[in-house]
Amino acid sequence: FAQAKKYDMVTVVKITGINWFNRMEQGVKKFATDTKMNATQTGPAQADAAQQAAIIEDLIARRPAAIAVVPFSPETLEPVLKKAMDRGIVVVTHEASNQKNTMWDVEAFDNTAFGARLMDRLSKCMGGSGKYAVFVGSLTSKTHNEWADGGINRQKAAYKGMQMVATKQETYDDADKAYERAKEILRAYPDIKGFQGSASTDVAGIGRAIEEAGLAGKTCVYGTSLPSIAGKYLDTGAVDGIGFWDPADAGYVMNKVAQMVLDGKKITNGMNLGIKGYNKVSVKGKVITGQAFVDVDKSNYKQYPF
Amino acid sequence: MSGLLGEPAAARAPSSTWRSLTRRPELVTLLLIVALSLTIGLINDRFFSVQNGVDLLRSSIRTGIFALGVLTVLAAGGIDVSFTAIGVFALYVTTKLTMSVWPDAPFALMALASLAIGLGLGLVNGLIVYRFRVPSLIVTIGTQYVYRGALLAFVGTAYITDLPRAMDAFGRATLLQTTTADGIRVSLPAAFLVLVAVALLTWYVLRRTLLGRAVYAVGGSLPIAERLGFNVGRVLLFVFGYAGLLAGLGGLVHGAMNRQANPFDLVGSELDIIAAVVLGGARVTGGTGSVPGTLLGVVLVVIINNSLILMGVPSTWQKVVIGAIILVASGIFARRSATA
Amino acid sequence: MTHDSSTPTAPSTGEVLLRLTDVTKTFGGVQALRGVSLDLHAGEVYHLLGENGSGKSTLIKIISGAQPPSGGTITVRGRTYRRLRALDALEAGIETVYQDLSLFPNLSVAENVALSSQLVRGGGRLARPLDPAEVRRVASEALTRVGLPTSEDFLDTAVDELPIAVRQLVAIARSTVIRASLVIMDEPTAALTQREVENLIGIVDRLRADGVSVLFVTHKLDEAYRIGGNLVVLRDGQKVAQGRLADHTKAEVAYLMTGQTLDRTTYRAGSPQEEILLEVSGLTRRGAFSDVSFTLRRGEVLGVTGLLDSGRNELAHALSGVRPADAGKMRVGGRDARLRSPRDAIDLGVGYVPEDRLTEGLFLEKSIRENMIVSVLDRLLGRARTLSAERAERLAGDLVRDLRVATPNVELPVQSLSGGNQQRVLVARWLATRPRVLILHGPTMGVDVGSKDALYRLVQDLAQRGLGVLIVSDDLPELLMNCDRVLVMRHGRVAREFSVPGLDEATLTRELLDDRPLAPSPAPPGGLLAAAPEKGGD
Amino acid sequence: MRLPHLDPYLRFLLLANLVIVLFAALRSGGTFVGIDNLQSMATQLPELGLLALAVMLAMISGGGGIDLSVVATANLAAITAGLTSRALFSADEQATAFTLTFVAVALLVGAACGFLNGLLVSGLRFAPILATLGTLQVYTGVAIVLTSGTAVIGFGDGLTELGGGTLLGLPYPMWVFLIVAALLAFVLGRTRFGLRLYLMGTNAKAAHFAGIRTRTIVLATYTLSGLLAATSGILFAARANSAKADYGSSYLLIAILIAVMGGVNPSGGFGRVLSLVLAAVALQFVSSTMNLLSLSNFLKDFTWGLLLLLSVVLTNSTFRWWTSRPRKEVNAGT
Ligand SMILES: Nc1ncnc2c1ncn2[C@@H]1O[C@H](COP(=O)(O)OP(=O)(O)OP(=O)(O)O)[C@@H](O)[C@H]1O
Ligand SMILES: Nc1ncnc2c1ncn2[C@@H]1O[C@H](COP(=O)(O)OP(=O)(O)OP(=O)(O)O)[C@@H](O)[C@H]1O
Ligand SMILES: [Mg+2]
Ligand SMILES: [Mg+2]
Repeated sequence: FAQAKKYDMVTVVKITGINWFNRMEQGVKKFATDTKMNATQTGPAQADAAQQAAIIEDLIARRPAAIAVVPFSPETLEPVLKKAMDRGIVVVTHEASNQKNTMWDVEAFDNTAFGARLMDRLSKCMGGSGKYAVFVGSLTSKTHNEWADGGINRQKAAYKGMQMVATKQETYDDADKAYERAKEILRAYPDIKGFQGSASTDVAGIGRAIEEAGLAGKTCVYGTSLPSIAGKYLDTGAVDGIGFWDPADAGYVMNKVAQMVLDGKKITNGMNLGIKGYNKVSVKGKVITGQAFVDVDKSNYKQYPF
Repeated sequence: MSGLLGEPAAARAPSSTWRSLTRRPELVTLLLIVALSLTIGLINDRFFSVQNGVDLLRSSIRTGIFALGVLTVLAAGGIDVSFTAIGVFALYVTTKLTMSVWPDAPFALMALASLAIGLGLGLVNGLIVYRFRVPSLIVTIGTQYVYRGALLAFVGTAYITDLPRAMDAFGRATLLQTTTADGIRVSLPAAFLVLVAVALLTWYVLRRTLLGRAVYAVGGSLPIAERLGFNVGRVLLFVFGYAGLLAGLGGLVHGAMNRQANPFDLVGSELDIIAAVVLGGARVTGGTGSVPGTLLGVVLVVIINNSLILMGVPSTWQKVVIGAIILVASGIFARRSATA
Repeated sequence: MTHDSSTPTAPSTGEVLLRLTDVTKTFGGVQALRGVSLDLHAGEVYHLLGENGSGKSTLIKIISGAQPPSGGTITVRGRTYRRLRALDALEAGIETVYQDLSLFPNLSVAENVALSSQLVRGGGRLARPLDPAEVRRVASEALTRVGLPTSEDFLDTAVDELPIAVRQLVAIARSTVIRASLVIMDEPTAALTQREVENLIGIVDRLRADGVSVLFVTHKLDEAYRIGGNLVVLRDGQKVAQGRLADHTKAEVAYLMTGQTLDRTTYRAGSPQEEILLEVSGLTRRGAFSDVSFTLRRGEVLGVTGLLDSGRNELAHALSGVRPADAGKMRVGGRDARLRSPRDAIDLGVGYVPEDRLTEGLFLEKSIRENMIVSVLDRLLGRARTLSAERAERLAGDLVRDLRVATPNVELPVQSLSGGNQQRVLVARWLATRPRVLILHGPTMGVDVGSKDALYRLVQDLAQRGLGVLIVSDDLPELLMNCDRVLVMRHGRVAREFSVPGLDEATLTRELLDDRPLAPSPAPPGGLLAAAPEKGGD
Repeated sequence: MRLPHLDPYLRFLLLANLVIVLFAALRSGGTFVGIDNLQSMATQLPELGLLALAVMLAMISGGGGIDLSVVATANLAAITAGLTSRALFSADEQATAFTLTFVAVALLVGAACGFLNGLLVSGLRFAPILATLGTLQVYTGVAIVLTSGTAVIGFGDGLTELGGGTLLGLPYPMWVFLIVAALLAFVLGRTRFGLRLYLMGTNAKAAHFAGIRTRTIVLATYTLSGLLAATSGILFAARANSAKADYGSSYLLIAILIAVMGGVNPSGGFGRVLSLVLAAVALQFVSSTMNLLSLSNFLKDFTWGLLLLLSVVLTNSTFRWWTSRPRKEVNAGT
């Protein structure tokens, strides 16, 4: 079937409609325009692994040439992705470096390194000492916990003057919950100096709490987020910096990798996939890792209009 | 003919404490709050600080507004699980509309739009429930899916973080403000006034108008209310409309305080809010519940949800602890109604 | 005792208050009313009589606006309606004390009494302020009229905390709030005992003196005669007679209602055998009854009566396992029995037909068949221990035939039956358990003369077949006609035991109302208001 | 066997299914009725269907009966089963022992969870909505404590086969669902327990007076609910070859939606397995149609809600629709 020029390629995201994946869809669309492939994006209406699996089940019946997936929970998708591959569908994943049933997994960067990088910035801002707290979207989210642990481990290794308070707090990917948790941290540890967030909504909630408490200048807040979500808190200084990777690029690269597989092309260590951050990817097993870190702060976030 | 009630009325009273707890279930809630606070305070004395008190009040605002709507529906013997969808619908549509039409619109106008949307969607609930005589749980599950589905499929999915000016200002406005010894600014938002106003209004309507008593009458027995000449259709339209109205308001206040209009918000929290109302003494079977009780129930739930870090509960255990506290609280309520 | 009221001598010349013209009502295929025309005059008392299912309640619902008629018109004070809304009726001064009382269980006494008058005052408009002080004032006035207390505490008590007799009076109080022109009472005495009935009659007299009309629905002919006035008889949805009650003998009225002559004065035929089926000694439940002892023999019919607070209801519940006793002994069929639940009672052969068939007895939305077989499922097993549909149908069919339940199909919901037939379904359920001892609690409440007759024959037949029957009732003629012995309870104790032959109603009544303390004076179990709410049978 | 009586719900659901299938088949150019899609649907439906059956049982039992803890129960059952079996056996080398242990432990845990719900509701008289909301939190919490939120993975060939294999062209999960549904229909329709449950749901007080041991029935019903939820959990695990505390978190409301769309009366006493199955099928059809036609999943939610509203509008229900009992309210017990 490799002769077919115009492939049917579907990207399945964790949840449809949120800013992050809306941005990813722009990348998918750009890929479609660039390559004239029939590339589309879909995803469940609720953040639930079960619903994502159901969508992939249904997709298999449609027999697209390739499925690119951002798994909500990689483990739970193994069987259904295996089924897809058994039916000859090309499977590419993202944010799932431990996925077994995939042909290629595309990572914008190494998650542990990304977490450590956020910690480096946090530590620098805090002057290497003081109390800090760590938030994750949920304890069941693998990537969030990898970032969080990457940061925590880096602190333990390199910044002995810093001290984490409480345990990793769950915010259910909800800015309001993050706000409540941050407020409670402020009550329990009034001398808190830093926060590291994981869900894109975390820093928005933390920033709001910090701003209200009038602590923008006295605390440091870093986390994964998007400029569109964190921008106004970056402006006021309540949030000091965020890190992310461009979901559009990731969407583009996933589809591109899938197309290469369909076209029978090889992917090798050090290869240039033609997108910034993926110019010199490292390939280890099935995992393709780029260096697509984007670190922004007040000064430059406006360059990323998403 | 006076022999019938020979015993003076005061001669009864099997146990007056239980009786008063039966008549005033909000006392149970109050006791629970006191007990829980003492426990938490023992573990961490920061619980008894101005900062904590103000924060808890602030956290009660949104839940409180929604809960008062839920109370009205429960009192009439219905249940509403669509109010969160109504709230987020009103919030998002109002914000999006304002941003595209008149970003400088006064907040009052936005509030009016939100209230109107909430009222409209609530009335749809009431209309279906009454016209087709369907249990309200069924109808409102359906409308929750319809309202949320319509919002996300036809209106939009992107967060709006750039809010209309007046809305942003309202979200930041504070009522009173102090700074703690640790240099942390503590403030009670102006939105608290909204909760106070809504609580007073709801109290007045439920306690001091015929409509309010009709709500409880319908909750006691709908067929009897009908037979005695109460316009049951109006009552049902009122309760669902009012719940929708408050949901619309609650949604907007939530958005303003949260400084973003996120169409994925709120839905999913309806059971927690209903639980707060029930822990405030309203029964799911209808005909009971009061405004003070509901507010206390909200405070109870807010304390449960916002004291785990103070208590030092590790996050893996937080759900277990929350569940256990809910069970203990419901257990005390169950004992109360068993003796009622 | 004889309350020879000031019966007007001539048919009233008062204005026509309410006129029904050719009113019909159909429910699906059932013709409940077939063209009833009727005039009610001001200041008169009417008794609406008729068999179960003859259309009495339906007629009342149409007059009070609870249901629209299918045809015909209603004229109230010169205005003619095709359909009278509940509010129209109230505004026209038609007040109804429904058979089910129609009180709001969750609202306070004061609100129950005063709310509808507030509604009427505002013409049905709900959006109007309500002054709690005004509500209390209005309620207090009405409560005084029926002899209930007006203390703050009582006004604030939720109705579901009250015993049934007090509720009945609260409902009556409500009907006196508005200056009514017509008060309708659907079996208002069903839950009342002798003493409260006297009270009610007093109220009726005063209403009549005030020029208010009263329309009674009742199955108790004796009471109708005590009150006097006019009668209206329905049969099969048609009015078959109207006139002065005094012009008809009881037998004639019974004939008008049923089309048959029923002139039995006593049903008791057989006599008890030696064998003791049930032996109760020292049975006690704190706060309800104490030290109750008696025996029931094979083939015997034993009556138990008492005022509402006498402990008779609680005794019935203890004997049937619904709410077990705390102390004392029960022996069934010669063996010690500990009843902890109705199931235990059934297993021992004790059956209990509860007093309130609607909430304690029937599954209204479920079929007649299911209602009949529920307590004997263990006997209806077919292959693989599943329920045999065939056996169930056969049993239900037999029972419907034996008890002459008027229904075309056992699969219909029980709520499609009239009250008397519903009662038969319930009795059928218990007969199916093949009890040795059958406890009938208020067995003919709301049951018409014809059905009563059938039921009494059945009781005698059962005794003949060797059952022991215990009738707990406040219908004294019923006890006198059916029993061998009658126990009178007072203050939670058996005050006196009578042998029926030679006993008359007056003696029984005296014993019932006797206020002298009993010999070994027990702590009184509290007044009417102290009785535990009727709920929570666990 | 008597033919099922065509009540309004059945009529509506049959019609709805027909319309959806015709629409989907035409619009998808036949893919909808292709074997792949049919199998895909038949794999997805059972998990939700079983959860809906569990909710239905609690609802039938009356007194505001509902089980909000079904999804939490399913996950806790799968997680404990996974942890236990992995501790005892190797998933790959002792597949049979592993699978049997897994199923046994899952069912046991499910029954225990259900039993606890039943105890709270019947013995301690908790309002079911509060009791199961509390246990929902506790069960999910315990699952998180046990796993720190991570997935338990690798359940071996036995379970994978159960999740992905077919027999006579029908996926195993569907077989499980059909058999369980048939058993349940049998229990509800033909046994003493079933009749007692329906009667108790209609009027608990009358049931007590009629000699039904209502507490036992409530206890048994919630336990059965837990068992059904655990069965669903086994299917979760088999299909995902893993178990996780947050799996199917959106399923609770959907399960309730299916139950009420299938004509289960939340006030108790009414509800039929067949209607519920048809409701589940209808929702599955809608969902798969949307996916096949690349329509938004929000539109799917919208359509589900609309379908439910349509079902209540078009079927003139005969049951109690408001909380109060129709007559003699003043006498009504708790
Ligand atoms: N809502 C209804 N649906 C169907 N049939 C009804 C309905 N209401 C009344 N009926 C039928 O109409 C007839 C008259 O009933 P009605 O209740 O008026 O009798 P009744 O004289 O009050 O009897 P009872 O003495 O038992 O109270 C009965 O056959 C009854 O079954
Ligand atoms: N919706 C209904 N469908 C079918 N039957 C009904 C319905 N509503 C009432 N019925 C039945 O119709 C009859 C008339 O009802 P009603 O309320 O008048 O009771 P009733 O006959 O007065 O009872 P009682 O004998 O206790 O006086 C009753 O038998 C009742 O069960
Ligand atoms: Mg800062
Ligand atoms: Mg009647």
